[in-house]
Amino acid sequence: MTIDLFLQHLANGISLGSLYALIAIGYTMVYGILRLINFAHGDIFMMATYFAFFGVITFGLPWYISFPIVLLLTALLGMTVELVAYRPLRDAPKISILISAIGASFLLENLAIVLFGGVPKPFPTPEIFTDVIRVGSVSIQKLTFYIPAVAIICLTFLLYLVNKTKTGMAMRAVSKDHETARVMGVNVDRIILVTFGLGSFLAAVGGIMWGLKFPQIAPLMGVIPGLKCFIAAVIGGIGNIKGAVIGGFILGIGEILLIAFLPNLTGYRDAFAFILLIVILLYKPTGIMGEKLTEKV
Amino acid sequence: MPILELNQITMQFGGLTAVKDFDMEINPGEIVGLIGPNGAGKTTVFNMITGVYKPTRGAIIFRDKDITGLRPDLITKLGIARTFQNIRLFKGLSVMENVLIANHLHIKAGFMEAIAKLPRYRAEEKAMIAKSTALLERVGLKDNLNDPAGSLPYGLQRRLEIARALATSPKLMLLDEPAAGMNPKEAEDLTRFIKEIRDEFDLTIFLIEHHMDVVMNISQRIYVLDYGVAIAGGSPAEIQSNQRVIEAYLGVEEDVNH
Amino acid sequence: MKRTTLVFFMVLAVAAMVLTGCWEKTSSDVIKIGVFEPITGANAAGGQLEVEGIELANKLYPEVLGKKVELVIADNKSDKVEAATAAARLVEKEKVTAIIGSWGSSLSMAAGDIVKKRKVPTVGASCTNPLVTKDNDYYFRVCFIDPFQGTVMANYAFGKLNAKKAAIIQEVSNDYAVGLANFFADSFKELTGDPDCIVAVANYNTGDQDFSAQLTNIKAKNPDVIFAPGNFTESALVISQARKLGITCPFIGGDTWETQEFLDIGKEAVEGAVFSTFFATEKPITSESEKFLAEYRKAYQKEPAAVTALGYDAYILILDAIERAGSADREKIREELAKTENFPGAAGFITLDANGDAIKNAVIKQVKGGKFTYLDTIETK
Amino acid sequence: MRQRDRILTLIAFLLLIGFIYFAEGFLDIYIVRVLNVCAIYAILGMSMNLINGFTGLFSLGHAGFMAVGAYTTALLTMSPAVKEQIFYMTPLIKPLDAIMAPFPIALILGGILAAFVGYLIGAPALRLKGDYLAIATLGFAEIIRVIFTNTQSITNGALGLKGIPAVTNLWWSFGGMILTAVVLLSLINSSYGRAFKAIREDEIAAESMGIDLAKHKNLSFVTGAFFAGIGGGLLGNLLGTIDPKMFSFMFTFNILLIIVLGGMGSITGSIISAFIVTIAQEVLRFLDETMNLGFIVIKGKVGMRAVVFSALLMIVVLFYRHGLMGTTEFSWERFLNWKPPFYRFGKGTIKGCKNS
Repeated sequence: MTIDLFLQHLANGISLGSLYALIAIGYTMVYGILRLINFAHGDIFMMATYFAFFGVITFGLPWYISFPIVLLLTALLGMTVELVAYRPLRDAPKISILISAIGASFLLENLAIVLFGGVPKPFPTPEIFTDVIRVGSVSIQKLTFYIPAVAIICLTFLLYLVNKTKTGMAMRAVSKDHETARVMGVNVDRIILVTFGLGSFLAAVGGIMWGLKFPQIAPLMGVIPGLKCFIAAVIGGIGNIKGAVIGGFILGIGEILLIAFLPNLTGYRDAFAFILLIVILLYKPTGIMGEKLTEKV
Repeated sequence: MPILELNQITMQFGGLTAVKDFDMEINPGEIVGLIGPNGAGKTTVFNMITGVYKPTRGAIIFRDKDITGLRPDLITKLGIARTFQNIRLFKGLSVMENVLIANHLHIKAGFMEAIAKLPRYRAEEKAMIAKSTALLERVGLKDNLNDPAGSLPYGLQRRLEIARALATSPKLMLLDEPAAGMNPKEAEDLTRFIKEIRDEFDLTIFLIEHHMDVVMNISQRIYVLDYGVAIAGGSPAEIQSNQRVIEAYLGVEEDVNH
Repeated sequence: MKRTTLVFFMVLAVAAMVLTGCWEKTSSDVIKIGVFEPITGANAAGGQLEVEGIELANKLYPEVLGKKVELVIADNKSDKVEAATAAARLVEKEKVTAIIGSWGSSLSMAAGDIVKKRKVPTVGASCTNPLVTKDNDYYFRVCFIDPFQGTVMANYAFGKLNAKKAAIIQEVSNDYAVGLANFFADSFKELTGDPDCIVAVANYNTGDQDFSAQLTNIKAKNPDVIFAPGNFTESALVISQARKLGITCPFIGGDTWETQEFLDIGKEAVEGAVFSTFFATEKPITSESEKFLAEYRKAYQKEPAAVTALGYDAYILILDAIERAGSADREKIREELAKTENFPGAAGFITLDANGDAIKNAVIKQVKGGKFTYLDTIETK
Repeated sequence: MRQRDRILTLIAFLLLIGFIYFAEGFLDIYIVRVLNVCAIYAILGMSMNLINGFTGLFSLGHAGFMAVGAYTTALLTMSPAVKEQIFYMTPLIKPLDAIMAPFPIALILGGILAAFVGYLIGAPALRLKGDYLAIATLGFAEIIRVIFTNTQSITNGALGLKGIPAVTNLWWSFGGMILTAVVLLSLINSSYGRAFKAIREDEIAAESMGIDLAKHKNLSFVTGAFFAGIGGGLLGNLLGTIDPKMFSFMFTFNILLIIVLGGMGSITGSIISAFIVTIAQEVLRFLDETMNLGFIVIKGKVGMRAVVFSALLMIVVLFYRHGLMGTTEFSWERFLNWKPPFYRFGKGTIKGCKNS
């Protein structure tokens, strides 16, 4: 393998990894608070891309107006999911909540099929995002630089929010123990709602970036990114925001390098992500950055 | 020769030391108490003995066998049974099922035999039911055999938990705050009950208890833990007059007043 | 109490089912033709296009032997279990005379056993997998099969593009793509006489969106042409990502590309992409083609897809067979179908071979100026 | 009492045999097919319920076990001639291309292989809990699917298998269902079954009662996988064709819907709900079609049925968490004494009148 070729692969990997990282942040936040896999996260992400499609193509709004509206709408959608599917089951057995999460996910997917049709649609791609830059023989989309930048902005904003604000403090309290947080005067339901809003907001940011990079949207497009980004979040240590970013990069670059060095195994790409997940869960369930939790007896 | 021996056991969670260099021994047939303020590490000691936690350091010897870090189910099979501070019954299952489940560890019939209901399994099942019925009758639950365990009143749940532990045929029984939430009359009944089962089932008993009346009345010896460290050990009378123990408890009260 | 309510609703639901189940609506003055297509699920797009053609044909030719033809549409949901049940429903409950369908060869195969067992003549419109009609006297189709299409594209690459080295990027979880790729590789090796002429074979899965690694590998091998059979959605992304990586060689593919979405998603990147298909609107082959085109444009205000024309053909072929048989007897219709020779369909003349597969010419099309344009016709040998 | 129940069971059993005899001979292929699918889904539901409902292991890997069973049974029952025809691109490896086995043996081998795969997956994955277990088992099922797509010389990859002898009929599917129900009921009422339930109720307490968690979780998982494999084998030989795409997460979702609706922890509940869900899937086809009610035409919206089913799952979980049967089983006693809700309501009103 030549250096050029390797650099191209690396550029591809970083580009994909930063996208995974961006979406994994939202995943990990919701998990951190609720200790629950939000199966619907990938579908909220899918909905965001459709909102953007309607904003830009159907209503003809310029992207800089339509994208912020998309973010808000998606945050609202996320909160609705929390109100309808999760809040009523707060004290129910975990298995019920998981089933409800899966139900919510399938409901969103099927609703999208009914409302938007099963045929994939093109995603609007303003040129300032998709231009290609060539460095030697390595081609890089401008987007490849924007996505990590957006990820870093989101990361900084979140770290500030979680560590420096009152809401962030309440979030941390809720993530440790709902009961104690409640006793300390934290409105747990409100904090969870806000977290869902934020998580969905991030899903929308990820969705827009994803759409710009892979300009094709379909009702089931959220399933695989959803699972992969969950895997990225687990690798980094679920509940840990910085870990999610690291996990996203590891998964993205890992996938690309797998194909680069073992081209015969390209068909096993999705299996690779799951194998990585299982290995991490078995040998380092706390991930790279996560903290250990001991069950109380 | 002691039935249970703890040698310098230590338990650390991250940077936090829950129990430090704890030494203890219990002789067959004894009733031994473990007391200490909240968060002193008492339940952690139980969890180490029963294998829920693996001690960071130290050794646990039960009937001449090193059981340190063994899986909980294996330790139970060797003859240590326990109850839980916050009652962990199989709430959705019936009283009878709760006790039958505790018999399962002795089963000799295999999985396939059980499904096919072969004679050996049937005999075992019959014996299991007879033993459990007798046991439940003994602890005064014979009218509740088919009730869901979760629907029993609190006091009966405690008794059921003890019955369930007895069904594993233990040599050593660990009781975690058996009298919690009981009024003096109930606590007194319980004290008598524990002594009775000790004699009937030829048990050794190790218990954590906050009710001072109960623990002083029932125990032959008492250990006191404070911040994970053993600060005293001896007969109830010795403990009651021990200056450090009094301080430890007063300290707690100060904490509460804050 | 809650549970009782639930039970109550369930009982009501079951009662409703039984009632609707008993509702028979048979009458002898109609001939029923079953339409067995994926209206929902992953293959919905193709299924809907085919149904358009079938419905149009039904509108134009609503009667045969003086009886009204009624279409009974059964959704197979792009799912094998559902597909088999839907086929059984058409055969037994609706008592259809013949069946058209389905888009997606695996779904057609799920119906294969039932139509064979119950002796219902069935005509596939666009299912190209050879296994569909193999060993099944009741399954026919109005399209050519994968080997032919693979061979056509290999010929095109070798003959017209002068390609000596080809790379393949295929949708490995799609039977259609894998079939095409295999036959392409075989023919191309034969044509070039070079066993190493396929320089790279890369796989991806249905629903994948990132192909950068596979394409980077292919780029390093520097092929003259890239054969990329697969669904239009993934293919459009494959081509546009290849262009962004600086791959300039031509992309060639199969008939599934011919959808508006392929152009919308691929935009300028798919410009110049070449693929084989059944039918070109610019080159009406028969008088039927002209009629179909005019009526379709009038009804839908857009250009028809090839599969739409094939759906149309499947319908008129069945009607013709019924006409020739002179009765709605399934066995006689089957016999007449098997005899089909030079039948003028909208997508060309149809001759059915011993397997029940159509022998017909293939059309080569290219994307030019954001449109599919006719390039060439490849004759059958 | 027990005498009466036994007689009733015997009568029901004879009625069922009579019904199958009648159905195989006289009912049309469509109804027979729906009934076959019902029975097979009941087997799949019961086996998944053993793992999820009785042992409390939230496993989403069922489609993978079904795939293993379906492929094994199919490959063992297809004739060498058919295999040669189907594997026209990549030939089937030896000795699979020549081996054949009678259907029952192929079916059991399919179950055993699925159980073995269950063991391989369970040994590591069952150390995980809750949602981690869910996602890991989901991952394993996906891995199985990906492997089946890529190993063309064994599974024919994406092309799938065709021409599988359509042996499955109502005798096989209902026989399989009854056998599964009898075995699983016997299991859950045995000491091992009680141990499973103990694990579901409280893992830590179960372990403290001397139950070897790893062993019992594995037993449950492997048994569930075995019956899933049998169900898969029956399904493959009913359809006559299978491919890897069939065994996606969608399939597991359908089974999950069945066990949630029937009651997590009820074998008979799973059977009842398998029939309800499968028949409802058929009956609710009208949701996807345009309805003409004479005075008004309701435009059918394609995909509506799927929306209804996902909404149904959520409604059941949110409002009727215990499903139809909860953790109880069907009994003649309750069946005979069952009163429709409006009956109770009516009685209440009369009582109210008396009081006033």
